[in-house]
Amino acid sequence: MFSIHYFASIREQLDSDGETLQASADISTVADLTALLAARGGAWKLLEDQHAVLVAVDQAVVDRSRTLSGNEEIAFFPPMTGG
Amino acid sequence: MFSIHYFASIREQLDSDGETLQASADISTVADLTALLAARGGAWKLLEDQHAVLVAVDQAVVDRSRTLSGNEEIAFFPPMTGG
Amino acid sequence: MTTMIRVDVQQHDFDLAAEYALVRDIALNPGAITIFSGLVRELQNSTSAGQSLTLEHYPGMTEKALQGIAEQAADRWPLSVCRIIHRVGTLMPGEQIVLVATASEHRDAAFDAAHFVMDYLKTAAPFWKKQTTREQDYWVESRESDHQAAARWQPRSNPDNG
Amino acid sequence: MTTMIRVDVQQHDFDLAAEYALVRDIALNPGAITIFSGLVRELQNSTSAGQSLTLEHYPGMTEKALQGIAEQAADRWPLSVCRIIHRVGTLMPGEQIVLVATASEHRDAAFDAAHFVMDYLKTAAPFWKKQTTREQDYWVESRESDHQAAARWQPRSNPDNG
Repeated sequence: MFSIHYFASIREQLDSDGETLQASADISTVADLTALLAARGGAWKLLEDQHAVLVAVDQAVVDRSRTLSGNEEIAFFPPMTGG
Repeated sequence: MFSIHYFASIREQLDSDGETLQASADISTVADLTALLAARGGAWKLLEDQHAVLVAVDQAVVDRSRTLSGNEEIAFFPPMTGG
Repeated sequence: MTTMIRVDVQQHDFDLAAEYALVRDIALNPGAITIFSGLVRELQNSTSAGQSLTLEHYPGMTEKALQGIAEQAADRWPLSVCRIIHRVGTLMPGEQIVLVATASEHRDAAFDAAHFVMDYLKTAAPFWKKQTTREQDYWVESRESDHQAAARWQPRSNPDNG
Repeated sequence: MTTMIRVDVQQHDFDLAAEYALVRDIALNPGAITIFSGLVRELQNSTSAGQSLTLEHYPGMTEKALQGIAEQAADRWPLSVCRIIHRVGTLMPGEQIVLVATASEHRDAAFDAAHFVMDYLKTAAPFWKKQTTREQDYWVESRESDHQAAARWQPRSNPDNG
């Protein structure tokens, strides 16, 4: 099971702060998971924009090539603007 | 009339915190004034060491070539160590 | 040397004076303490009435990210203390957002470490700012200059480190 | 922009919290405030009992020098406030010696200006430190590293400047 979170403008555009998603053999990397979500169409296609959307796995920012075992905490969010 | 001040280690080495000195035609630069003081011998010779002793005229650090009119406030002191 | 690291993410305001007193108290014989305070600016191109800034964050990851930034600073500079407080929630113009305090024997270390922490905070900790004005709400865009500011701390001799 | 400059040379201690409150109060819409506090270090190669540091200065010139350093900082960076306090007299280990506070819209300006002021203070303001230990008194030597620190702020494009 993936625990997925959406933050800030991504959360607003998707109108969702998160969901859980069943792991499957099709999902072996962050890119696979993102493609699955983007296939929903509409605002979900935004997630594939690597400049506009960062991905964290287990609370650390990762590349989209990062492999997944199936029970990670995943987050999608825009570039950070704190400080 | 020159009003002369000595500070910190210079003050201690000369055992004087200052003096007044009559202006004269012989003293047209800081270097002239310094030479006159150094001619007293002993610790006074230290004043000619340009690395160890800085000179301020009217409260601004100057080169020894700085010309004097005869009524300045002159100070001799070691490199500063504030902050 | 051992660095006392303490990070907090909180809604409530902080007391810079109390933080300074604490740093003085726990720092081992510090010669230099640098404190940076970031405040909410009032936008000049909008009426001041109704302005606010809302900081969203990623609970859990935020604390880890701040701890990680403080540890990087402690690895690079001889600090006895590295303190970070970052507020979240809705803040009014003039309110305090962020505090960074560093203590060291040396002023360069205290200055550089605090500057480094602020630059990294801007681009590597999961905070997002939403600006509210009387006319509209909008998410503050990430600025290229902030990424350049963080990048300048990367060691140039190691192109893999990035 | 107009910079509020205020410098003080004084025997008595300063209250960093009060200075911060004042800077926040008078700064025009500051985004960034940097405060540096310099403290008397305890020498480790001597018994702590009997240690003190005595700061001598050149009354009149000191205030001018601090004002000049603050004005140079205000010329180089967009500051709304530049505050300097430097103490003189005999101080114990742990006591505050110097405070520099800068306010700006931008964190880089606040950091760099405060760092610049500290570097110039060390080499261009007429203060001299005498260290007292149980065994001896001695004048603190000017350090080459402090001169290098001040020199790095010189514009490289103008070799006459400096």
